[in-house]
Amino acid sequence: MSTPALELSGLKKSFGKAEIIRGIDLSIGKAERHAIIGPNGAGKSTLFNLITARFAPTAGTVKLHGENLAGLEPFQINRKGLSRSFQITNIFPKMSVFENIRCALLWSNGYKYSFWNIVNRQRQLSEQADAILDQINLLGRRDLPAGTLSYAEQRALEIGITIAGGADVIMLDEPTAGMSHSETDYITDLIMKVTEGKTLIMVEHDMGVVFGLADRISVLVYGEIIATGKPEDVRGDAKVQEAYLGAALEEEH
Amino acid sequence: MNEQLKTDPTKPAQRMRAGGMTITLLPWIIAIIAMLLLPKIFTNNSALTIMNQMSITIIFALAYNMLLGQGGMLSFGHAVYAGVGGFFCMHIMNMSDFFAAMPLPILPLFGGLFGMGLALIVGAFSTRSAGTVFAMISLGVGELIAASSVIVVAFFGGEEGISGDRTYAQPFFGVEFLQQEEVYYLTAAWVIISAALMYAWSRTPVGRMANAVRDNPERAEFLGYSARWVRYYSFVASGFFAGVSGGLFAINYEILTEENLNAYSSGIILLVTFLGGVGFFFGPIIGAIVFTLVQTVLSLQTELWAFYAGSLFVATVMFFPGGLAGLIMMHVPAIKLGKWRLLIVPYFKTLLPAAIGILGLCALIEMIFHYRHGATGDNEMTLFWTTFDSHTIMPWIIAGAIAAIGIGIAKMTAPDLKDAWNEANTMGGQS
Amino acid sequence: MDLILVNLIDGLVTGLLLFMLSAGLTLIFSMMGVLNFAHASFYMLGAYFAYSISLALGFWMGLLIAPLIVGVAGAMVERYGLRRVHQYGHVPELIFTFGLALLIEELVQFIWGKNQMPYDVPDILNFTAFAISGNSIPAYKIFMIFISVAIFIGLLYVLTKTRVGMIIQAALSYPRTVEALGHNVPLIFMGVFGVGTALAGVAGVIAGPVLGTFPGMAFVLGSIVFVTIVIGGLGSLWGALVASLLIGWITTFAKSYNIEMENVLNAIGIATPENMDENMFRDFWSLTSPQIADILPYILMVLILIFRPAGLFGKRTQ
Amino acid sequence: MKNITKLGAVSALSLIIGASAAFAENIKIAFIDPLSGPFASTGTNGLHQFEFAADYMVNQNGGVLGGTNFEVLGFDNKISPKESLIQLQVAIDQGVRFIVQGNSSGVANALTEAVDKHNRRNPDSRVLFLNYAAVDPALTNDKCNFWHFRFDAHADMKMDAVTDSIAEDTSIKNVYLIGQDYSFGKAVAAAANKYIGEKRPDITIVGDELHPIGKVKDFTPYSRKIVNAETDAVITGNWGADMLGLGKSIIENGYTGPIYTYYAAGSGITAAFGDSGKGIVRLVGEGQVNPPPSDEAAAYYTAFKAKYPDGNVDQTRISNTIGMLAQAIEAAGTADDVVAVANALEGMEYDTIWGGKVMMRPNDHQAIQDLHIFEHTNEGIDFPYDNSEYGVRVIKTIEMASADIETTCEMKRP
Repeated sequence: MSTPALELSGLKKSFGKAEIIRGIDLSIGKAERHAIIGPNGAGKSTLFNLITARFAPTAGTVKLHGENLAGLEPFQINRKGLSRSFQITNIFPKMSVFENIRCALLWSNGYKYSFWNIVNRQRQLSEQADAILDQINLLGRRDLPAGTLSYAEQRALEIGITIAGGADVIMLDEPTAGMSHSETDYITDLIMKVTEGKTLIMVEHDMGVVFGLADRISVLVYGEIIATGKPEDVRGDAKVQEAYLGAALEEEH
Repeated sequence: MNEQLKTDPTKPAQRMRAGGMTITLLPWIIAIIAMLLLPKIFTNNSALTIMNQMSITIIFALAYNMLLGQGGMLSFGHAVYAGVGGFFCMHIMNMSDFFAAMPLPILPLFGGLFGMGLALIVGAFSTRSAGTVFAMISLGVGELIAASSVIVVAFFGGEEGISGDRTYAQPFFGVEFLQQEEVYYLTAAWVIISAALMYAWSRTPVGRMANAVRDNPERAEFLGYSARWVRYYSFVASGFFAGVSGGLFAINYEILTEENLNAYSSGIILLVTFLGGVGFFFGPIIGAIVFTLVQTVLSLQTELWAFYAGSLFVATVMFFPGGLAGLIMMHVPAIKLGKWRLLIVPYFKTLLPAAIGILGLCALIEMIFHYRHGATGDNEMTLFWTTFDSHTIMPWIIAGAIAAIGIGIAKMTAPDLKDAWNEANTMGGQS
Repeated sequence: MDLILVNLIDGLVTGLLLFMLSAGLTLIFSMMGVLNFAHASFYMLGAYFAYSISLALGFWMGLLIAPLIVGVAGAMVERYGLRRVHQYGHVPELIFTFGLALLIEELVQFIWGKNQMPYDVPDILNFTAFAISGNSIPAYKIFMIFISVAIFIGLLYVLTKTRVGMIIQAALSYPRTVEALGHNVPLIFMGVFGVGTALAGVAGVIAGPVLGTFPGMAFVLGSIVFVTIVIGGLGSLWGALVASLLIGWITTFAKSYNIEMENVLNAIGIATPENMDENMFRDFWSLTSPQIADILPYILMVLILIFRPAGLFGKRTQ
Repeated sequence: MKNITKLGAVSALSLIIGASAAFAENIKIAFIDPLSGPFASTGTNGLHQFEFAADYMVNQNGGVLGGTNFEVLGFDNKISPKESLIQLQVAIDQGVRFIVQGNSSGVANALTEAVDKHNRRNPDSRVLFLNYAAVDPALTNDKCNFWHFRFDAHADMKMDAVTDSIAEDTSIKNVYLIGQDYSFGKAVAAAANKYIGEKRPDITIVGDELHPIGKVKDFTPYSRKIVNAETDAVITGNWGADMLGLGKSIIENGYTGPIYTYYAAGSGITAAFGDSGKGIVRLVGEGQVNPPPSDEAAAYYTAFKAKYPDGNVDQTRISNTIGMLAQAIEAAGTADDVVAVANALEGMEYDTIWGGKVMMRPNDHQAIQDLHIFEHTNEGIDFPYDNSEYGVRVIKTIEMASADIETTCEMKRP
């Protein structure tokens, strides 16, 4: 078996006395679309933040393509090919939509901290950015300040920024949160399109999205994964039914 | 103000707001021609000196805006980079053999390098985070260097500073820089070069990422860029251009003192930059020009200049946070829509009375000041080319009436202006 | 030994005075996120108002009324100035207070002129309270200590025992939550700003007679107040107290004992170079502690920011 | 847009500068000193004294050269060397040929160098720099030049006078030196050490220290040291808020001996010291005001107070400056050729209304005059300061003080 794209082992995180993540072992293969679901407060976003080094884990390791990420800064992890989006929209609001994408392209195109290239002159860079804008259907909004976009458009832009760098592991944190049905469909299609051939890890509440997208699903409850497997297996899992789906249904009504 | 922008997003006007400025060479060519012609119009030395002062402030303010406007770093001690660059230039001026073999126009380059050197050291620990921590470290370091300037006499020359003579440099194509006009052209050339370089910097990958880090450092980190390194590069570049302005100061004034380093100068440059507008590349240029005029020319007219400058500044922050440049750029949508003509008459109706009213108010302030602090028996004062007795009631009534009527009319016509403004910024209708 | 005791008392007076300024500033900062650059200007206004009032009604009425006027002025500034600028973000807010500081200084010069005001210690307190081996401790200093401690206790009581204090404390840590709970946050802001500036006003009233009432008095104190709250940790009242006392004592002791750099360097094993006159660092070698006493807090601040950006007692860095 | 703004602004600028250049009749004297900011009170008061002196001594007596008047123009330098140089340029363009300045030796140093360079580079518009108060000895020593004249006694000369006074008082055994940490403060300390060592080797210098300039909030720790050192006399060159803060703190902490100062009068300081400084604060300076040395002096002071009720004549050398300039212009027969005026000033002996003579030493352009030690008091004060009942009264006079003080000046003449 080849090295998994992302491998978590014994991952734990405590804030003071509160143990939020209580030992997670998870292995996600290459080009797999993996969804993490679970009730509110289960620790999904915390798990994301642990993987991307936004928080330091209390114990355990995160391996990307077999390489231990311990002690690395977020930007170093990103350079290794892991990119993420955020639950709360996290874009550059004062810059134009085009600029948002272009910034996301700079590092992977090898520009690094250069101050001898004028970005406007790099035609290939602009073409790439426009191609991504086309992919996320924001070409028409190209020169607007990103902060003035609608919510769904901003979420789309966020996904665009996340994938632009060409990372092969993409992590999306609730990409459809707070969206209407039509917007959700639009985003789901978009995710489908842009993560073709890449490893996708997403946290999501909308079961429609989850079951439509994911190859495999993990269920996180109180900082522990109680089930991992194919969508239909998880759906049928009694533990999951009891711990999560029931609660979720109750919540909805 | 933003809510009034209802233009079509695809219009270039919007592109300008979002991306800064679209590149055209035209403004640069106009600037170069203007700078070449200005000394032909204003030939006296004082006008040249004041224009040189503007130029130096322009470079410094643009360098400062690399931090504040483009990088989101608020510095309370940036004068030290300009000052230290200038002090080194002055020491070079005093190294007779070396200086005699060096053409004067390259001296500011040394200022830049030493300014950059200091920024390399300080930036190593100050750019770790932006916000308050950066601001306070800059304040602390600024105070320390300013304080050491009076203690370390060997380098800073104490309170008297150190001085030199620019004319000892190697003549540059026969020019010895004896006259202000020659110095003017040297300074002007450096302004154009520095401004062009700083503009180009804002277009480079690291310059773009400076904006990204300013807006959202965390997101930038997840794009592969270390926010700290991006800030560091901006800081060092800003230190370089600040140093260049220090070098030009050394050439112009041939003396550097503690004032080139102190907190007051650091505060002033913040004021200048913000007044001009941090959101646009050319904002600091306007700020530098306006502030130099206020400080140097208005202070010839009234002792209360600092009071007016302070009021202007506070009013700018309160009502036009985009600064003077923002005020100008607000009109771009209307111009692009071809509807700016709609604004002329309402502007005339509102702004003219408002200006007259404010002048009336200033007259009242000047009269109070004269009444309280003028010499006994010396009741005559001259204001706006009119001489009158400040101890009689009539001028007070007139000034009060002008202020009240002017501002009153402006208040009455303000709603019309607002309507016209909305109309001019709305698409459609006849233009 | 006796001199140490005297210095402790002097440092305490300086420190407590600093605390009255920094307490208000740190409260304002933690509530509103605004570093109020004009804070020392309100201190100056306090001294000037008190002087003018004392001419007509005597020192004690000045002590009573001036802080109230300053507080109201502060609240007005918040209501009609800061609140407007608030929408543009923190940097414009900070720059607004910066401009306000300049404006207040000009205004003071416009109204009171540019000379130092003959604002004096009231006669009833103008005697020597006691002496420690020839060093007289003026009664006014004891009075200053008394007032500052009383204010500190009052502040502590309000913050920990009253409802308003609870809300403020909660707002220090969770500003958004407090707003979500339906409290009138703008009103709290205005109140905190008013009280904070009024505290600065009190400091001005009692410091004016001893430290001088002149247009530059705000500038002298302005940045050191920031240094204090940064060292103490932004938003921490205890931090402000500890840092104020620390700065008070450090500067007092540094001024009281002539420690020479040469001796310090020799003590740690660096020999004095020969040909001192030609040495690049000759000015550095001849430094004495009183020379640098008032810049020590800046050194301390930079070091703290490098190694512990949150300050001594702070939790938040931003 | 930028260029339009600039163009408009600069045309306004030349209009303003050009406007006053139209009246070329008067002899213009540019007063370049702080008129705004923290040092404005000293500057404004100085400007008033110059305006009054020009009016009272020259214009009301028919002017010079058969009817030409003096006109004093105020230029606000914000006590900044940079601004001073800009204003100098503006002044020269307005046709000014005489520059007066006094506050801050740093500014004086910048100006004297700039004037020297300007005169070298622009022989057509040469100017003279009449320094009425900047006392750094270097200005008439190492840094002297032909265009600079100093009408005040410099720091060393004043210290010579102070130490004369201390030397006479045999009860003084311990002297404490304290000053601001910059060139002037250091010069005062060095001179005090030198002269005390020469005149009274038995006196111990129990303290010799500098404090940061304009940064000290509370002088108590310094005062403690002064009191604890059993000091009999304090010498300080402090000025402004540092002077008042130090003086009040020393007195408040129980010191009762004399404090010898350079700048502890006028500008609100006299009023602020009030009763507490009585008999303690002493001052060295020229120009006797109390008791008035002559009827002319009394009349001058009275006329000044009538015009400026809030002002003080605390710099009598200002009237000497104007008087000597007028006399030099008369002697040279021109106000345009500043070399001739400078030559006339060199070696001039001038009878001042404040008693005695002022002699402008030719080899370094340093005025030699009577120096006095004054005492801050409310007894025998005809002309108090700051509209208080306190003023300064002469307690000792040194005639033609330090007339043969050495100078290192090597004057280059045009």
